[in-house]
Amino acid sequence: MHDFLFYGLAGLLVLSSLLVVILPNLLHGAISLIGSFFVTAALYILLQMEFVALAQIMVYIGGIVVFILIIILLTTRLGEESLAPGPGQKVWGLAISGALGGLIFYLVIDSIQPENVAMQADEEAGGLEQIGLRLLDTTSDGFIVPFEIVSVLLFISLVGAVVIARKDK
Amino acid sequence: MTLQNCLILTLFLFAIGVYGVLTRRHLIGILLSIEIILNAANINFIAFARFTTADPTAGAIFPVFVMAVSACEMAVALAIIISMYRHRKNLDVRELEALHG
Amino acid sequence: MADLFLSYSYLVLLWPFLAFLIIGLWLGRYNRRAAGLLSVLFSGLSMVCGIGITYGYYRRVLARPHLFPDKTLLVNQFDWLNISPDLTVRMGIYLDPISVMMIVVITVIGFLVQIYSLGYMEGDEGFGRFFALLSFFAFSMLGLVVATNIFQMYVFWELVGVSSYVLISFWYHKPAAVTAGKKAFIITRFADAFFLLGIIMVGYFIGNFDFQDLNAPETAAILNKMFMVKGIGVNLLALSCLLIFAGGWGKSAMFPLHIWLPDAMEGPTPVSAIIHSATMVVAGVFLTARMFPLFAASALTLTIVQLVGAFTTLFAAVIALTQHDIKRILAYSTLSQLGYMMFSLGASQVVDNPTTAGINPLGYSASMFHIFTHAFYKCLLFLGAGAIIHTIHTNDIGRMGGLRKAMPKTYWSMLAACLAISGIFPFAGFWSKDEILLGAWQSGHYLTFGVGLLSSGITALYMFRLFFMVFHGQTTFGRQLKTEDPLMSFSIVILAIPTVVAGYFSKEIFSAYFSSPMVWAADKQLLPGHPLWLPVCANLLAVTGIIIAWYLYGRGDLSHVRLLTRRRGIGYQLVVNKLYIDELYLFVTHKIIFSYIAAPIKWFDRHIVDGAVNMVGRFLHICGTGIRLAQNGQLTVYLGATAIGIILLYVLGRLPI
Amino acid sequence: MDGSTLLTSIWLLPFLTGMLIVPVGRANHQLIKKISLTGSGFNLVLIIWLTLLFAARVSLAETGVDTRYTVLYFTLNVPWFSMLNIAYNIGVDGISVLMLLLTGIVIFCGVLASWELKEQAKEFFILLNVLVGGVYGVFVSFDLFTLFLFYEVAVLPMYLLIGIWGTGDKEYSAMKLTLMLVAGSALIFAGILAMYYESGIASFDILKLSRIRFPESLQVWGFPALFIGFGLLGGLFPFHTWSPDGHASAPTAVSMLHAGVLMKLGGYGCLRVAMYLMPEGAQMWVEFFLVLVTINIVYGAFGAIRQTDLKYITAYSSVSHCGLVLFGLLAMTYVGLKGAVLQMVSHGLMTALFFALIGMIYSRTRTRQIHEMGGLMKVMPFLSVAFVIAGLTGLGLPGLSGFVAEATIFIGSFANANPINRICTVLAVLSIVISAVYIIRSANFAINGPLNEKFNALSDATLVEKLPIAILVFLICGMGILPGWIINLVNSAIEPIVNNVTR
Repeated sequence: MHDFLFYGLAGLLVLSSLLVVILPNLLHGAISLIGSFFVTAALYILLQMEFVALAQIMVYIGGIVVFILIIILLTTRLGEESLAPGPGQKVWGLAISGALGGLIFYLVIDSIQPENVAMQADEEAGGLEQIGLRLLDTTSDGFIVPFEIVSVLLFISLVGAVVIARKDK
Repeated sequence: MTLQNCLILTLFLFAIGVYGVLTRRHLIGILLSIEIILNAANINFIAFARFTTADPTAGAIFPVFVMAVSACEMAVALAIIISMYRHRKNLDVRELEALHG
Repeated sequence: MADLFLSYSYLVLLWPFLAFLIIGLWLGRYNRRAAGLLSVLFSGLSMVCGIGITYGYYRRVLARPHLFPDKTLLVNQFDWLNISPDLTVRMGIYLDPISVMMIVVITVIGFLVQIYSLGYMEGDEGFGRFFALLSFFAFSMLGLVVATNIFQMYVFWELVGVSSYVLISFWYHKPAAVTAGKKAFIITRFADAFFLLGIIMVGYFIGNFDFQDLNAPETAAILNKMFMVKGIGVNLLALSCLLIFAGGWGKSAMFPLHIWLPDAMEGPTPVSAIIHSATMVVAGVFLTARMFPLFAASALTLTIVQLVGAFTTLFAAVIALTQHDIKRILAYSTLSQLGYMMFSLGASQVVDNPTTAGINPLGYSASMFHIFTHAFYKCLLFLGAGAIIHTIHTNDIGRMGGLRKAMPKTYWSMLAACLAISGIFPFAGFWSKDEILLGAWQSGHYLTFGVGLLSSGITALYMFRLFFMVFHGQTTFGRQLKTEDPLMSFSIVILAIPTVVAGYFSKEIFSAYFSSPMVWAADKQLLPGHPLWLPVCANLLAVTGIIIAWYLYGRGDLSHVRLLTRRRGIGYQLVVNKLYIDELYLFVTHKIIFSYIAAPIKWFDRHIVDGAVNMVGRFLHICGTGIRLAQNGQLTVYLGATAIGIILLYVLGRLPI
Repeated sequence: MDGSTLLTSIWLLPFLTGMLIVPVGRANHQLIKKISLTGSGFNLVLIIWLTLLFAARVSLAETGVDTRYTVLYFTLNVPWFSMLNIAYNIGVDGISVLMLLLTGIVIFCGVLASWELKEQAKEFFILLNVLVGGVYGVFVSFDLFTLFLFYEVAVLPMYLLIGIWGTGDKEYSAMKLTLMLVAGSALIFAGILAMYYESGIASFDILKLSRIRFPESLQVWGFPALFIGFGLLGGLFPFHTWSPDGHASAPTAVSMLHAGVLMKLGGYGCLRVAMYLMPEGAQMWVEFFLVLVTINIVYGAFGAIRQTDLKYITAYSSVSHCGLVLFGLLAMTYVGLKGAVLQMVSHGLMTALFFALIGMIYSRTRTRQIHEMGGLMKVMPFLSVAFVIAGLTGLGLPGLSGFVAEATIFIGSFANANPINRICTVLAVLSIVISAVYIIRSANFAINGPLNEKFNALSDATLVEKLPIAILVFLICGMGILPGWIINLVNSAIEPIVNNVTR
């Protein structure tokens, strides 16, 4: 059952991601990205990481992609086709991404043997409580410092984005 | 559903993302492709957290950080895009070559 | 008193040098007249010193032959250039019969020419400059003749060359004068390069530059054995002698390096007079005489000296027959007379046969004797020519005529000089030329002797052609000519005295004292005496020449000449154009050196060598442009390159190196 | 002041002078020039003082000196980067003293000759002072690294000096000159580092290194690297092409300094570093370089024959004459080395005079083409006579400095019994005829002949201009007439070098 679900989700994921990069209309691509993120969230749930799945939906879909959509609508006239890649560019892109993918595939096959790893039964590991405790943990394996840094970073980029996007006088 | 399967899935996603980055001519299109790549990385984190004995919680925390950083990135990138669009009325990366040597 | 002059003998050089400095640096620009007078005064003082040295030298050396067997006295020596601990160049004053004779000739003639120049250069813009340079010229020439070593001689040799250059191109605004100066300088310089090479060679092998060492019998022996490069057999003795002689070859304008001399007539006439009579051109003969003991050891050298001299004698005499410029005729006559001096030195080598061998001292002393007599009458001829040119402002003898009445002093003096150069008894030229011919005859060089005899006939012909065309015939100058300048006439008339008597009175001196270098060379010889037919024959030839000249030119009727020149054969064309030697030189210098060596080198440098440098630059530029292409500002391309880079990194990491 | 302080102040003074100019207002040209002149004049006085001190010391130490090794006077050795054994190691021997003297004279005359400079005088004189400081530094340093440092300081300002104040195709010339010289520097630095590591004592000290016999495998490439590296600056064929363009484009004072002094750095480096430290390498390569240098001499002279620009003529003659410096060095004999040193001095004075004169003539006629001039003797007799004197020095007229040097070189080179040396000597001697041709030709075109009417109104040199000319002419004549004093200075320095070179 799990496997079946996994393969189905994986297929959907690949398909929707593919649509993101090849749809000529950006708006469609962005919408497809939403789909892709939803499928990712489902995959996380399948891997028993509910919190991450929730965060994925809230941050990515609710925040980022919507934001992107707004920008697309702001900046681009709908159905703009003139920015389609040329055939040469496609070939090059295909070749390079294929080569890179092939390289990683080779590495994956080469180094990760199936028998080395097994599915963990620990249900609690990725749970909300664990994550929360760990994030605010002040001991050496806690994540309090990165957590604070990220909050500062978020603040800075907020201010920075406002400054950059502000209309020049 | 094994680690290897997950990794192969993400490498497909990564390759798709790279392909998008290389072929998209619209700046936002490139951003979208980057999101796919980041997403692939996140899935990898989760997969490793789930399938190895190390520290699954840490594996779960990392995507959260990635999301935060990518949100920052998006905010700044989109601000730049808006400002650029305002100045040049164009977001074709081929036209954006002020850095050429 | 005598010793005083000897101890301060450097003063003979110092006076003209001081005159040069004072006039050149200061006086010449402020007061020209004073500059001229100062120069004359200083050259007079120099002359007094010169005569004093002669007196002192006679009292100290010649009167005491037992103390000075080689009649040589070195005074005022000092170290000049310390080349290495073993090799030091000294400067000093070398007194022996020939240098003392040269001192007298140079100072006396220099003094007279300076007096003459006061008149001749009157009103010239460069009056002060002229006297400064003339003084410098005298200084360098005196330095040359008193040189104690060959290096010192080379130093002053070059100074003579450069001062002749500036004097010949004295009127620097005249292109012809400038070109003539350039020609004189470069041709003598060309010869001097070989001279310098010879000096370096001799200096290296002997380890010394002093004439006394170079002329010592051992030197010839040392050089005769050595070879320059193993395998390539070069007789160093002949080689170094010939290299040194090359300097004299150029300076004395022997064929084929003679072409600068006629052109040097573009300078002011007093300069021509001093260059031709006493100074520059006889330097070559002087050098040969100075190195004579060494040269005498090399039969090849003396043979070449003789052949070159004899050929130049005849060649120049024939060319002089056809020239029309009065100064050029005199220039070719100088060449011819220099040829006499030169072949006389060469012909002192006695033809080897069972009874005679070695060196005939007569050839040497006759050559020196001829330098002495020639100096006076040739100077007189030039000064006379200058006076004529000064009066009628043309050099072309075809446009002269009938000047006998207008310039009586010049006329009579020139007559004496023409008789002297033709070798008519008892004028000065007769005695020296007679000895030269006798020397050649005694030594057994009958061909050279014949050339000399024939040339003396031709000499009489061309000199009297000049004489008759200038002074006789119709007067072409209707208007009243200005009278002769007293200063100029003074020098001319004074010079007429030695022209007449110098030969007879100094004959004994020369035969008595001027054979010293041959002490070691001439031990077995049995030479014939002085046959009476020789001078008679020479005089008859000369008189015949004069009669022919009179017949052709002296009667005011040039129809015979026209008849002769109308049938212009190839020979005549050749002679009038001086055998086309100037054209040959032009061809060599312009066509070959300029066009086929210098121009290609210029091209090579600009295009190949420089081109190579530019090519390197261009290559780097192309590389840069190529790399710049990659930096095209395209985000996509950068990312693609990054991806390729990652792949390549991995591949490189896995390569089995 | 003791000797080593004197040495330090000699190279420091130009830098101080340069710094002193910095606060002066840009428009205050007069003050800037006066500061420069005072600085260089004072420095010249210091150098003359040093020379006298040195002469006194040498004559005291005349006897009993060990001639196997170079003896330095006024030494000071302070490590300034002790980790790598780099020291501020200064001192002088006769050659250095002579070179310092030459530099002092040339820069003094150079400042006077650029008295009329108008544009950006401040920067010009600052750079000029920096350059000269570098040159002095090279001549007093006996630590390879410090020497190299000063060498670079001396070479690099040239780029700006030519590129900004030059004439004609100045950017090209400046770029070419700088790039070629920097390429030479790279070779030199490679050689220096190789010696540093191979010596086994990890030292840059020239005197210490001179006692070490480097392995042949190092010398076989080290010597040509160093010789070409320094020879580049000395105009070695076929790396001389920066010289004609560079000299032609450079402003007067820079040409004077460059041809007069900087090209001597090349010869000095070849002598002091390449040949002194790698004698076996020199023996291996001597014939090859001898042929190159002979080509230099003959080729430079032929190159000058067809040029029509006075500066190009002089630049090619510099190539020929600097070839003679290297030629004297490669003779590998005592006399040849001495001749090379003399030729450095002689050529420095002569070429400085030449370029000063050309600058002054150019500032009047506004042309350097000899065909466009003519008859200048009439309107500017002083400059013309000086020009003729400079030319006569160039063709080696006795009584002027050139002859003493050239004759010594020829004698020294002929003394080497190697047949190639002999043949090359013959060729080099014959090249003096070619020198005569191009010098007399340019003098005849430019100075003699009928006066071009355009130039009727031109004036002769002013007093400020006459001064440097008079100094240089006086020294040229002085060296030519009484060469003894210079020879006495260098005698003691040459012997140890020869002993080392022929060890």
